[in-house]
Amino acid sequence: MIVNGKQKIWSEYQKEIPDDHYFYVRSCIRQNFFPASEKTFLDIVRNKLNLDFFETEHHTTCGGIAYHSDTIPQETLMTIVARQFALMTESGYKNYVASCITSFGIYTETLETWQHFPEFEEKIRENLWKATKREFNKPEYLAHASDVIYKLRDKIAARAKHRLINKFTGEPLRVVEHIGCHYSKMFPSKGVGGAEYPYVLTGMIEAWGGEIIDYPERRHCCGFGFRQYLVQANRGYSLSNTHKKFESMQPFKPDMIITNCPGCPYFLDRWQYVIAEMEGKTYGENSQGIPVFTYEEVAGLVLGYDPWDLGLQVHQTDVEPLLDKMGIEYNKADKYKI
Amino acid sequence: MKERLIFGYDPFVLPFTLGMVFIILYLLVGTVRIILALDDSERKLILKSFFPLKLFKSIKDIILDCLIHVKIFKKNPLLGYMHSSIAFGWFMLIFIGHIEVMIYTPQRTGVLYYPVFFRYFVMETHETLRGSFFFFLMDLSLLLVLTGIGLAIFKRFRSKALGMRRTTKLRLGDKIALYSLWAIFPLRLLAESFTANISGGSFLTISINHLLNAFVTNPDYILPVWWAYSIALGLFLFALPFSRYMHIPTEILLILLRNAGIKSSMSRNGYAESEIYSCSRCGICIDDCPMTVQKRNIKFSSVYFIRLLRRRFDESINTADKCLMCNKCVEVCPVGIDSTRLKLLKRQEEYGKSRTNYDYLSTIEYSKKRADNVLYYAGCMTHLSPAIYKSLFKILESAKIDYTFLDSDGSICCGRPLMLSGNLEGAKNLIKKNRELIKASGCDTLLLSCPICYKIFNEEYKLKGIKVVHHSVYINDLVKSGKISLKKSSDSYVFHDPCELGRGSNIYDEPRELLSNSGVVKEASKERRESICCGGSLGSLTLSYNDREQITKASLKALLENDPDKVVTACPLCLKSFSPYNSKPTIDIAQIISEQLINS
Amino acid sequence: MVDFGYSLSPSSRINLDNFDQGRLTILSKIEPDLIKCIACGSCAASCSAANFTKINLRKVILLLHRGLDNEAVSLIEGCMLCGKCTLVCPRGINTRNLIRSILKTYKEV
Amino acid sequence: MSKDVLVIGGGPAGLEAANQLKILGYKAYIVEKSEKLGGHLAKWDRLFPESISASETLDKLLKPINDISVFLNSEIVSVNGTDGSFSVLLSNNITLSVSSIIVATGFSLFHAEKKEEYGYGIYDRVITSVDLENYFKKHSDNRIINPKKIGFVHCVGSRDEKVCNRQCSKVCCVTAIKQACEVKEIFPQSEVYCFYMDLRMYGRYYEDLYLEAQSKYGIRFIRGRVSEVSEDENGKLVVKAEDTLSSKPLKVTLDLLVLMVGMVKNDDNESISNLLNIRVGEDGFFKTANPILRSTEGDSQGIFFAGASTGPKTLPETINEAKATVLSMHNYLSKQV
Repeated sequence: MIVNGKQKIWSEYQKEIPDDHYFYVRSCIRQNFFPASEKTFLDIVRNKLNLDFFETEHHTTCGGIAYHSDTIPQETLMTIVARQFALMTESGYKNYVASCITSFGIYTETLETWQHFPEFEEKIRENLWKATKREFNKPEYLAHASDVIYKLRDKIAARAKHRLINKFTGEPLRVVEHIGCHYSKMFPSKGVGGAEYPYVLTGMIEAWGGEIIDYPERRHCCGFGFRQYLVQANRGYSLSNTHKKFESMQPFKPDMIITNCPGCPYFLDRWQYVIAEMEGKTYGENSQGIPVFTYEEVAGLVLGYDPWDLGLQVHQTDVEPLLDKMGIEYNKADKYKI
Repeated sequence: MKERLIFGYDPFVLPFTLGMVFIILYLLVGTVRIILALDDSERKLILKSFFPLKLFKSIKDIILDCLIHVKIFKKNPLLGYMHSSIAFGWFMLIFIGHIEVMIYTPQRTGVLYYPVFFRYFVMETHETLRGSFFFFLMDLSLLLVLTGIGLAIFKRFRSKALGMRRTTKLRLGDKIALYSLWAIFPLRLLAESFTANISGGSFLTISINHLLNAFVTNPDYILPVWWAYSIALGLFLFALPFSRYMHIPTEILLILLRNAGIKSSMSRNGYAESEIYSCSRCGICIDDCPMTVQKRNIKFSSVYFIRLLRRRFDESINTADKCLMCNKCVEVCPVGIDSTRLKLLKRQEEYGKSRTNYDYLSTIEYSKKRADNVLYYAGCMTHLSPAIYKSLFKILESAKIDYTFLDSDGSICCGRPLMLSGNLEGAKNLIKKNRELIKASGCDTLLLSCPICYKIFNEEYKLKGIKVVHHSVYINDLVKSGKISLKKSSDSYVFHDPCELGRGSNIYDEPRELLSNSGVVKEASKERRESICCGGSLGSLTLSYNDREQITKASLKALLENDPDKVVTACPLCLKSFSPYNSKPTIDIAQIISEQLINS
Repeated sequence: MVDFGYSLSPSSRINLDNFDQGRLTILSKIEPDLIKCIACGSCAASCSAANFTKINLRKVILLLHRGLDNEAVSLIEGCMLCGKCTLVCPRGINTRNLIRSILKTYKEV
Repeated sequence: MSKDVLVIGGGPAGLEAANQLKILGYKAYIVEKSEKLGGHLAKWDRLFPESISASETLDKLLKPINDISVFLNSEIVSVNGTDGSFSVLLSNNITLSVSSIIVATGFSLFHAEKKEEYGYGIYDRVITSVDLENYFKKHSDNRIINPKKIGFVHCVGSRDEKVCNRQCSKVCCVTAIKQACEVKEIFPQSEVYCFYMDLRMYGRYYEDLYLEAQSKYGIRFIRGRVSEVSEDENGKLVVKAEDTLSSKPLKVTLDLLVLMVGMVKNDDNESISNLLNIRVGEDGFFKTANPILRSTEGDSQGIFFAGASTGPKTLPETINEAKATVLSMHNYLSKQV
């Protein structure tokens, strides 16, 4: 692996990420999967770094899941998106940041489509007006929440209580980074580092002391794939995808996985359990799984949040092995507190 | 007349006698082994064959083939004379020898060595007419043999003169037998000449005797020469089973069995064994094998195949797989060994068990309208040369004959190629299904344009009440019966006899007769039963593309000998093989005729 | 092991890394021209038996080179050895004996 | 009417054109932007299909050049005048007045880094066809250490709209097969795979080379474009493609991957076309006056083309075109008085 080769590519894919003043929209499924992640994100940017992140209870789903499950047409989807933009406009913001990768993809897709087919945008403005009597400006900057953390990675590193170092060996922790497909595969220029070698998570890990490992199936989808998971008949494919990734990363002995997508951590986490039950196979050390985290959770750990406040107890694959490696104190009993 | 030695024995007879005893036992055992390997039905056939009529035929064949060697005469008179002079002359020596014993020393009848060394033991005056008659006959026969031997020795050095380009290599056994064979008769002449003044002799022996007495006076020289003569005989007899000359006795058995109507059913045992031992390794088949246009392929000719079989070597399968099965070697074999059949049997023993299944055939059904009288089956190969059936149909239409095209949308193969590959079991499946379809059509004539199909439909399908006919014959009949009329063209043709049609099915004249209606038919340098395979034969399994190319070119060379305008054949495979290399057009007979039709 | 009502679906991917070329080597010794195939498909197109079966020699040769032996052999089931493919092969491969040799090498009786 | 002619580009086309000009009694000036003559030919070891030595070929081209004035490391800055009299200012402040200009600017090799998924410059054992030729010349390259399994990827940067090159580069197929055979000569034990989309063996003896690659060298051909490359834990390359002939995805682990980089237009074609007031086609190569009847002429008077400046060409085609170009230029100038 020639690192400066990668750096060369990274330098070619740098996107502009504003420092402050964002309109923040949450993800539907993360609310249930890893509810503490978004809470942590807002806590970090607002209270730890005193930045202005506004959110409103009026925003809805972006429609992505319905869209990718072929249950609503693009026009409907775009009208929903337009409404979110209207909310941003009404609350006087220009920078739009989404917590969800799929949403991020949807917003990018929508804006790109409008750029190439202005008449389409007009139609949507019309729809929105008819439906809600609302108007909107397109965001000046569109970011994914992980872009923001990437931007703030050094500030976070500066305040770090723990680093991604194995305290037993003193070696950097070996981290697998998994990027949500909709982050930059569709529009490489819209993601930090592009589509083939995205840098957004790698940047955080490097800043926080860890070591990124690249493995053959790195680019592979986590297995969610919407209809693949949602329809039980297809669920085997979803599982097989994840299985393929783990088979491929195992030889590299990763200590942890970090992700920037709602579905990915969920499936990389839950499917490890299913594979263990189904095939009797585990991928971490001493027949445990490989702990899977959202980037907010990792940032939280680095900044010294209590693991259980970060909601790590809802993970299906135990996180304790990693906490021990990082030398993080935790109270076993608290894991099960309500 | 009286015996020189009362007790009628001298140790010098031992080598011959032992040899004789050995060979007789060997032959007995061999014959018994062969008979035992046959099954009951075949044994019954043998018994039947001893009825006078059949027996008479066998004896005739034995005399013609084993003594006179007519077949070899056909190949080359000189070669024929060589064989028959030795065989017949020697036979006479033995035959007359026994008569002499019976007449002069009846008490010695049945003593193995007596007829052979008669002159040593018995003194007889040749003054009596009877005596001189026998003396004369004996000397005459001896002379006959000696001329043959002379030729044989000459042939060793210049085989071409006797019409053979290539002969087989000798092995140790052959050499011993051969040289002792060469020695026997000169020694006999010498021995008898020595004793001629005591036991008498005729024009040959007496005169040499005088010659000898001129410088050899001491009678002690006599015995060693008789010893030498006996040893030569002994050596020959002992070497016989390990040499090619085993064919001399075995061929008799072969003829008896063949005339009894027995065919080989295993590649090595039973009848096959008698064939294998009857091979004189004369090598006539080498020149005639199409593969031997390339020197490196000589090793694949039948004579060497049979030698591999005889020694039970596994490589024999490679030769069996290589063979084109054009059957030419069988046609020319003076002993009449069906080596093609042996190769086929060898393949069956190797691949007999079908490794693939033909269940899908059962789902196929006769989909055509009920056939008119004539059912045409193109077969796989003709489908690659549609010009053939298009022309054929044109002819049929002009003859106002209704026909049905059985496999217009693809065939089930006739099974011949599978059979040739040694997969008999598989072939049966195809035959069964095709027979069903043909029966279902309700036709009374099955018309074929592919000799490969024709042969198997003819021989294996057993289509009662249905006439199986090849288009070359069928069209010829149409012309003869005036159903179609042809205008003559100025073209000259040469007709290539496809292996399966000519040697395979004995159809030589009809195609030529047919062609003569539309143009001049020229001769090829090798044709009819001597026609050279086109090289495309499905008979060969392992022959490479390049080897085939060489054969095709050789075959074409023979066809173009007399510079015909067109090369005509009656087989889609030959057509495909020739076309790329032929400087002249290669055309199927049907196409030629269709172009000469006069439409009434 | 727990049954979740779904399971790992087998991968259709060809993995050339675990491809044992033993039998292919034997076959190549018998018919060296095997590797001259240019996948033109004439053999499959001209096949008599293909009217009734899945026979496809082009694919057989390919699959043997990908280590998918069973699938390959299944695609010559029912070959009648008529030899049409040999006549049409532009690379002069002795396809007829090739088929026979494949059956011999890959299919024990 | 001046007999001076400017040849832009010192590659095979430019050199051959200059030679021909000399023979016809013209005075040729060669302007070459790089520091030496020979163009891409100088990078090559042996030439398909009969593996003739590239260096010897180049020497033969250079031999007659000795008395022709060559400006290295220089480009044209401005061109004034038209129709048979141009005054050209070079970057080295020399001004030439010439009666016509031959554009023999050739092509650029595709930058393999642009196909990010193949990881050139990122994975240690991914090299380009040029690197391999260099290895054949120098016999040393720390990325090539007795490879057991080697792959060739055809059409890298060719027939690929994602990297803005729709054209076929014409020479890569046969070059790949040439190199595959050469590499097998050096590493007889290795397994060599060619990943191709189509094998375009259109030229004389190309098919023979292909047949030899199969039957003599046992090169394995896989019809399908490589989708992505990655490194496994031992630093070997995991290559993925579809085996389109069996319609199955395929994976193989290799020790060396060679990217057959294609021919693409030069970045300065645009500026040159402005200076000379000629046009470039959609593919970025120069547009000729008539693609069939006047393929060596530009559509403004006195401007001519030779070689790959008007699209991918093989060496013999380039050399022949250079001859043809000079002839049509000669005819043009003879009409001017």
